[in-house]
Amino acid sequence: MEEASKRALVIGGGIAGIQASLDLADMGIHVDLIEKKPCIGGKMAQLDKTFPTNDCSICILAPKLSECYRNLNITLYSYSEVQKVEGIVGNFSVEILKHARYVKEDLCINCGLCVEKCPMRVEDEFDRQLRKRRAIYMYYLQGVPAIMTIDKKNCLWFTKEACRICEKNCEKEAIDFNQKDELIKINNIGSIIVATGYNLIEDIDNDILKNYGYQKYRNVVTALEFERMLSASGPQEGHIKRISDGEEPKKIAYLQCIGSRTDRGAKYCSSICCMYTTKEAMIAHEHDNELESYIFYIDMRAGGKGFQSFLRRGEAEYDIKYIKSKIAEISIDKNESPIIVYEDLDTSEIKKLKVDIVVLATCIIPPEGIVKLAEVIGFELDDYNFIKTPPFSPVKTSRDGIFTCGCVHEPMDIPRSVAEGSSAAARAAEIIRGG
Amino acid sequence: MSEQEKKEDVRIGIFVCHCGSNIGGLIDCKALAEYAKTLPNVAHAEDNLFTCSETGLASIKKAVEEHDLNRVVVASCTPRTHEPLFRECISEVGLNRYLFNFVNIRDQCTWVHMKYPKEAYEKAKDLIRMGAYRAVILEPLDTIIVNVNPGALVIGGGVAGMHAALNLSRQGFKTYLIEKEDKLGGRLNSLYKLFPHDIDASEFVENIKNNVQNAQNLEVYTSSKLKNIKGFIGNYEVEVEQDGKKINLSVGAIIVAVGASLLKPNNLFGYDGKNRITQHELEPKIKNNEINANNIVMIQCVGSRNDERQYCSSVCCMTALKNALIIKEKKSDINITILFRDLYTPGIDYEEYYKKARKKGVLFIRYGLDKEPTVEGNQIKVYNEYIGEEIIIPYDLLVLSTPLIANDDNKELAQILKVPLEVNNFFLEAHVKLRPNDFATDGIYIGGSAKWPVDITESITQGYAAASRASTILSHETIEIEGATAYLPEWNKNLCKGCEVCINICPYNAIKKNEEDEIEIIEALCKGCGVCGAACTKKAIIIKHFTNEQILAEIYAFGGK
Amino acid sequence: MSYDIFLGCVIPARLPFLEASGRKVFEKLGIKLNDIEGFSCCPDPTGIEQIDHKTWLTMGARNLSLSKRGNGSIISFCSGCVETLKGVNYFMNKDNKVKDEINKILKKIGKNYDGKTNVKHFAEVLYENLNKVKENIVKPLEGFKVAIHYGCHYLRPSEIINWDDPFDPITIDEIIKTLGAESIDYDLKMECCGNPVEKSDMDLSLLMIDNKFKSIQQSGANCVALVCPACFQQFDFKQRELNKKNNSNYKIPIFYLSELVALAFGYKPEELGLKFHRVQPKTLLESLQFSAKI
Amino acid sequence: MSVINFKLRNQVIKHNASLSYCYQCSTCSGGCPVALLTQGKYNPRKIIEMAILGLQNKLIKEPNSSIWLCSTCQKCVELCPQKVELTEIFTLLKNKIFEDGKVPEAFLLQGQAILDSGIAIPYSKAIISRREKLGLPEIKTAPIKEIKLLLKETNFENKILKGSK
Repeated sequence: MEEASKRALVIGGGIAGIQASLDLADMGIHVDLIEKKPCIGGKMAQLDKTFPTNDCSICILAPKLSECYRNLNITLYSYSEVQKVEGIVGNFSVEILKHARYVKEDLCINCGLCVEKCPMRVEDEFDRQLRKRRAIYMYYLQGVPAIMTIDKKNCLWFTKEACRICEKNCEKEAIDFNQKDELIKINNIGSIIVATGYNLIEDIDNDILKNYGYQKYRNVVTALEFERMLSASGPQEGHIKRISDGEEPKKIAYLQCIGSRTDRGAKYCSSICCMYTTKEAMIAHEHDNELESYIFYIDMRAGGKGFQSFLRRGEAEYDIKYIKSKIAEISIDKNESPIIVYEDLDTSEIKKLKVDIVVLATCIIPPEGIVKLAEVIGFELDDYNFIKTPPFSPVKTSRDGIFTCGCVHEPMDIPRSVAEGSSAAARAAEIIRGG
Repeated sequence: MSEQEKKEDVRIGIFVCHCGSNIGGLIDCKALAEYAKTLPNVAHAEDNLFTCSETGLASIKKAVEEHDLNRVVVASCTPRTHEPLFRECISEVGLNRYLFNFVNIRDQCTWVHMKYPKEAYEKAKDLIRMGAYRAVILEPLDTIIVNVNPGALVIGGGVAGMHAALNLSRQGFKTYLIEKEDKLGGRLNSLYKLFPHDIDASEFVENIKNNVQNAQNLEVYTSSKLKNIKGFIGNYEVEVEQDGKKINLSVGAIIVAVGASLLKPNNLFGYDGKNRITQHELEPKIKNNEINANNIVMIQCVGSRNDERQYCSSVCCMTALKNALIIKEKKSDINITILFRDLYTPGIDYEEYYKKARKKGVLFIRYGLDKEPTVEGNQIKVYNEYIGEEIIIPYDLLVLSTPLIANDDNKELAQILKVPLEVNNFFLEAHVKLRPNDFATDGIYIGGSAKWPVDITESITQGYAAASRASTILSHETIEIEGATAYLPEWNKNLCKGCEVCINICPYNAIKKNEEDEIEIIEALCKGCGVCGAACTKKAIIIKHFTNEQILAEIYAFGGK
Repeated sequence: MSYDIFLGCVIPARLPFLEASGRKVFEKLGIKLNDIEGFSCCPDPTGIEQIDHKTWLTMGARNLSLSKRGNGSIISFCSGCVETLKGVNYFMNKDNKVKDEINKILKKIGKNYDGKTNVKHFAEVLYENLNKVKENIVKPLEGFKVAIHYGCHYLRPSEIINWDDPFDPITIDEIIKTLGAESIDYDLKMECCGNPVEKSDMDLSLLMIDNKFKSIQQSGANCVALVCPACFQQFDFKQRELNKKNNSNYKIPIFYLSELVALAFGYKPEELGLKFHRVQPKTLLESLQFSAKI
Repeated sequence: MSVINFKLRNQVIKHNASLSYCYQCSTCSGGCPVALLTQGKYNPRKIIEMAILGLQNKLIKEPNSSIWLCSTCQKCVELCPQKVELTEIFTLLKNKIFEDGKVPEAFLLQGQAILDSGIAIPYSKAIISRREKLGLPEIKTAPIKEIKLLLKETNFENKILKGSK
């Protein structure tokens, strides 16, 4: 048998993919890390804090992002997608489509002058549409690589052949409107790790959120939106405000299992919501220690390390009220304050609760593009389109030499994603080292 | 005397980080940077929204070059997570990594003084000034390079340990797997079927054992215990005792995968081991078709999620569901009632499994911690909060779901390895979030239920993960380790009176007496904790990077203003 | 196009004027309604079904078996009848054991039901023929601010009714808009009118409709449109009762959807028997320049 | 204090398996218009839990059971995340009460009317003349003999008689 080559390919630059890449690189194995978005970091970069330690998410993530960028054993392909995979375990070759940023990566120093001058205002994806960005933009403040990207769909030059103001203002002459998408071929890949993360149910068209007035009532937001609202670098710069009137909330209700554990959406449990909801309530409480929090749940699922104590702390120190009740629907009053009707199980009474903001813990769903990727690489998906893994081979896919980690195969929290990242790295290393 | 000590040559750059709003939200970072500029020897100061971002790092590098800086101070979060990054950054522009000083104005300032912004601002000024004064007399240090023994020791032959060992051996590392029982397999040996696919446990475990037995580079020692350990990352000398005889092994990394034990529910719910038994005792009965009950009641969270043992053991719900389903499959008209508090079936397969149990007619009744079920003769009384009254359930077999608890001998092992335990005596990892399978001590890793109760799937994940972490060390012929260690310089040797306080006090066994009866510090073992330096009555031992002068400079800077 | 008309009990025997507008509308649309001999009570899904499911299935299946002329297609002006007939279809087709059991009983009277009769609500047919409705409008209903009450059984259970969104329906709104009227949203639009609980708790039933009226009054609507005779009775009959009980002053005209369509088609109020409504729509109609003669 | 009755529980599940999927999340009770107005006196979730436990005394034997307050609006059925067919389960329970002869009078009266004439509302003279005036055709309803035969077969007649006693 031909000697296995010393390269690994990791698809997806979220925390799972990052951990897999760093472990492999630290083993001396060269890693090609592919990220679809302009910057690596994934969902973790969008979070404000992380449970159960309430560490600042980007603060603990940033060193890892930098490490990925600096490590000589990692070649980072951001804004890129895998197009084709050929070969067999131990020797794959892969074609990558690197999208044109229209910014020369080696010249851009992320000074921000172009952003300042760009006249276009576009919904910001990273901030979950809660803020506008420009047509030339950094994907997020702490993003890696720290390079601007021109969003072709919204750039005046590409849509109307006008403007080019960014070009005129760039002192480094880094803007290049003639840049083309690039096809890159990588050979000698021993093993591939798929870590393309997840989407949320609000990302796709659906009826489930309708009953909760999502996108109809401005003070009904999803958990990830709320996470951005909490974040210091988010659209509200760390001050929680109602979207309808900018008032600071005094009562917030968190609704669990939105679109999960139901025959009317996803049957599975989204795994992380019980915990992050408590975390969000704690952080919100830290913003305002008179704030009241209500968490409506079916089963509190807190099996991880320190999770139960975390819930106890939430109750005792942060005034969180846990109410076992799933909410049927939401209405609003004249001030656009959401009104929740629920049954108080202790008394069997049906109660009305008016709050200032409702936060929906929406269900994790498989990532966009997974069906195509499954075809390209040739692994099987389960009934929901998560990657299928055989019993007791948690990071293995149906195809030899292809591994997976993180939420792309099942909803999971960050520690498990990290462990799986390492785990996938170990399996890939076995193959690359001919074991 | 080195050149850097001459003050006129010292050019400090100070970077004040907003850390988003963690710092910037409370105190004025711009003003802090302006203040920093007024300090002696400071050639440049600026504030950044996130100094640790690639953009922030780029501005450090730019400033070093533009202002010819030879000291860098970052005032930000905590060295615990970010010091390596900034050190790496300045070394990329040619500065010695130890010419960096970290000033903690987040964890130790804005976070703890959240309600006092004015005072926090003043404290931040003090801290920055102290940092700048210390920076002046920082000295360049070399890191220490040590060889790595490409072998691994895995402690624990359960499912996590076996997978870790298999992986490492397949990666080509000589691996030793030690197990205290007389056979491999751990708790798997006593299980019947495994959720959520109801795979036969004995088949599954035999299969792995075969792989272990046939693996190259893998040596197994059963009935063996770790007795002693010497050395440091890359170079451990391990003493294992097997049936009374000593075996010495040399390895570069160690994995702890000792699993957990089951709580015996003595004095709980009338446990008698006969018709009031544990899930664990139920399994062989199912296997041997010894169930002759018509009404089975299972109680969850027996001895867990209470004040004594706060945690959720995370595997018991699935275990109960599994056993209920298997019984139902064998005889569908047996009534099975599960009394639970919150059903823990996260993810896809487990929730589906839960639903399957409902489909097969298993009855679920929720109870609260404040209203636990009571066993009275052949019936169980439980307060049903859903209808607000007590319900009577007749039973002829009561099954208690007890949690996984930390092994009795965890303490002993933790002492040998010098790794910490958490409050429940499970092993404590380096960082719950981002270093789930590392210990704070480099070179030692952790996986499986030794860290926290996990199911088989996750044990396997963690076994591999720990192997991966170990491999990041074992894959190198040499590694660099921290240069900021304790140090007995030639010129201080005459001060030492040989009192051995340092030897006795060193938690890492890094100090010994050599053949000439002189104190010798093994730098590779030293973590730079400083206790020896503090304890040395003659002030002979110097702690590099934390010299008395450097610390006094900080103190003077604070009080001298 | 033709359907066998299933009138049920309440409309022909208590509210025949609703039947009048219905028949006129379909005549105008050129959709033939065949009168069939021998229908019994559907029977009532909020009454008979609740006490004896089997009897409900059997009588319903008998009714369904009678529809042959319209290629086994039944239309009804009543949401309750529609739910029963669609429901009986649902249960019989879902489980062959049920079908066999019911047919065994039907055999005693020489009948058999194959489960194939198609059932439609009249609003369903109107919506399907919205273009035809539009073509026939001669007097658009300008100034009608309509609070639509869909009623539960027109929509739910959606698995059985299989028509429109169970919580966010559009069909009647579309018809109302097509007629040139305005559909006014109100908070309790999707709430139950309370008619079925009349049998066990009259006060509760009154409370439910009272809340609806309050919500409608707040909305600025000047009339109500609905498609179910049970709802009609609840809305039209209970206003006086509430006024007496609570000193309120409800005078909200209640229209059957077919009545509004007929008015838009140019039928005169007097042809439709609008005078038989308990809450007289006269003032409203006058103010909107519809013939005053009722 | 009530004792679990597996027999009744299993009967209901056999008739409608969706009962076993209820995890008591209270979406139904929180969304129920009658529960809201009766302040939980009528509570669909609670009735379902009683069915899950097979509490015969509370479900069948108790006179004036709150189950009759269900307006059959089917909102709970549409909302239930587990697709538990609440209304159908309630129907089954009410049918059992009917067998036991304990239904509210209004239901009996409607049943009696059907038994007597095959229709719920007999045609009065006034209505017949009103129909004529409105130009509506004469209605020929079901032959009563046929209906009577059917209602005997389904045992409806006996149950009505039992209830009327």
